[in-house]
Amino acid sequence: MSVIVTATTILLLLIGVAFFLAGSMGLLRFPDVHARLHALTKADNLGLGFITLALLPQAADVWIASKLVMIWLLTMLAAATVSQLIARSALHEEDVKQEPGP
Amino acid sequence: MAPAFSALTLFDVVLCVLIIGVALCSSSVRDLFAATVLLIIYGVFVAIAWVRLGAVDVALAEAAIGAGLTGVLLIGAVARLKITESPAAAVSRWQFAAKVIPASLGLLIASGLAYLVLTVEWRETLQAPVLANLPDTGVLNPVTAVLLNYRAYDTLLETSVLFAALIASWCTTHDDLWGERAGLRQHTRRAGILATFGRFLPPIGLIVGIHIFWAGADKWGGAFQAGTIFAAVWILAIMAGVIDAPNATGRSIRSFAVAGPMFFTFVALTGVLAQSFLIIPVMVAKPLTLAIEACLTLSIAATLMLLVLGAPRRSA
Amino acid sequence: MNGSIPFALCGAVLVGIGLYGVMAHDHLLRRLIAFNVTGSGVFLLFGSLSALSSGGATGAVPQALIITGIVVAVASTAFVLALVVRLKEEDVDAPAPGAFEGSSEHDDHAP
Amino acid sequence: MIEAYFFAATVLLMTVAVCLVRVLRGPTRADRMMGAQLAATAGVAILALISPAGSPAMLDVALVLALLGAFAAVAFVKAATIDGAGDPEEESQ
Repeated sequence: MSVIVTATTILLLLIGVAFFLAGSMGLLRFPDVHARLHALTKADNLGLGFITLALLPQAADVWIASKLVMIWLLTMLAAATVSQLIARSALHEEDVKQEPGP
Repeated sequence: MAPAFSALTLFDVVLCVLIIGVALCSSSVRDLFAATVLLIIYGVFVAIAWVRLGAVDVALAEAAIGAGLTGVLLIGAVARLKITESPAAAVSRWQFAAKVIPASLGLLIASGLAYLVLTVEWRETLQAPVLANLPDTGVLNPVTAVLLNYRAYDTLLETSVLFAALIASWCTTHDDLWGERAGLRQHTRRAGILATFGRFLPPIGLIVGIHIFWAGADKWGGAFQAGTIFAAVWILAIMAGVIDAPNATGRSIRSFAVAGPMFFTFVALTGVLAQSFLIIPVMVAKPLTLAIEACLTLSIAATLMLLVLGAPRRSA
Repeated sequence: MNGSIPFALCGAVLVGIGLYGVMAHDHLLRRLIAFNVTGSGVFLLFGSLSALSSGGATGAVPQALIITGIVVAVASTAFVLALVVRLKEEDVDAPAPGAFEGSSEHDDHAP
Repeated sequence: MIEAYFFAATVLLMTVAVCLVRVLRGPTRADRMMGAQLAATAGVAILALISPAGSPAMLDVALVLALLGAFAAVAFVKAATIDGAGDPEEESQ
């Protein structure tokens, strides 16, 4: 039983880390702001999500487990908001560049 | 020969290298905005370093201030500047010297400090006397005990420094703008994403802040960390246009800002009647400490919020 | 072998980097950033030396002093920023006189 | 198990080192800000991973970081608007 739990944790951990790696590589390699933003949100939501899932079965008590879930939900809320706002802001930046001087 | 040893040490060393790398990039990059963003990233990893050093109270303060408030403070100011590239000046002999002399001085100081770290035997700590007298302070968190009891002097003076910084930053207000709301007039799209975020997050922040405040008496956290969190969500609500920025001439905001130092001074002076300045009697230590902490939390929140918003300004 | 030695050395290097930045940069905001790096380097050095002497976690007294220091640092950062913004509005050419005022303000608050 | 967590956390530190390159290169300010956003999320993940080795208090640090990590980005998008106090959504109308 505990072997299965440990194996699941390690597997989920690997998936989470892989998403973070993919996200940062995407942030580095993708051609423009919006494509990079797409890569960033993968790391934010899925990377942290899988790491939270990996830690949940190992949590000492319900309090710690619920704190972990809350951290994930908070990060998702913040990341979703921020990426939307940054995307809008980047659109403006492009507009400003095309027509010189506001 | 615990196998955990290597993984933990590896992590610590990589963390230290990363912190130094971020600091180096921040001080060498040409773009000012990049330097500011790097300072925020730096704050996140310094907070992790504090966690590894077992200093959770400091880590909480660093996470809230270094990664939160300082970022808002600097990004807001820097993003408003039009030009942020340092001019690519012609490299003259004088300019070369202007980099080399500071660099060698910095290297000298860093290596001197590193030499001290590696050679001096550090033995004495104050941890034993702190723990021995903990029952007299009414709290179980030794850091809170030091801040509000053993070294209450420092904390009283520190809140005065905060207050003085606020007054000093008010002094930079233009004469004709005094009496208006702090900072720029914020506006957002009604029911837009930013406004919704500004409605959602502050209640969560209040709960987290109260938790940190409450845990501060017995475990970790306390007035400074909770006050910073309150200040941050207050600022968010203002930036999201949910509530208006306060006016520096307003009664209630001023009483918030002075509540902590005033109550602290009052307790200090009543101590004079009993025994001496700033004595907190053992019998009432717990309720009195909690009361001081509550007032300090309010004051720190109000003062930091006003400091970050800055003097009233007219939008350009 | 003690686990906090890397952090103590890191703090020492950060003090050096920060002082270099304060001296080498012209722009007041760059100096402000460097001043913050110096400050946290001092704190890190202080805290990890305490952990080094106790052989375990950072002691309560250093922790309390560092928290005090962090709050004072953010207050002075906010004040210096207010000065810089006002200086810009006044259209005073920043580098020569402004640079002097700004940096002496940092030093007053550096722990 | 603790070693596995720390190895994963070390790899996350290295992904942050990768996104520092994006912060340095830019070219737009939004790009640099995204680097900070990824670093903050990675910081939250690292804190969650190393907390089992210490006290549960460390999760509170992660909680505070998750709460305040996005604030700098909000300050950035507001300051990047025309009058420095608006909302990027507002002006697209």
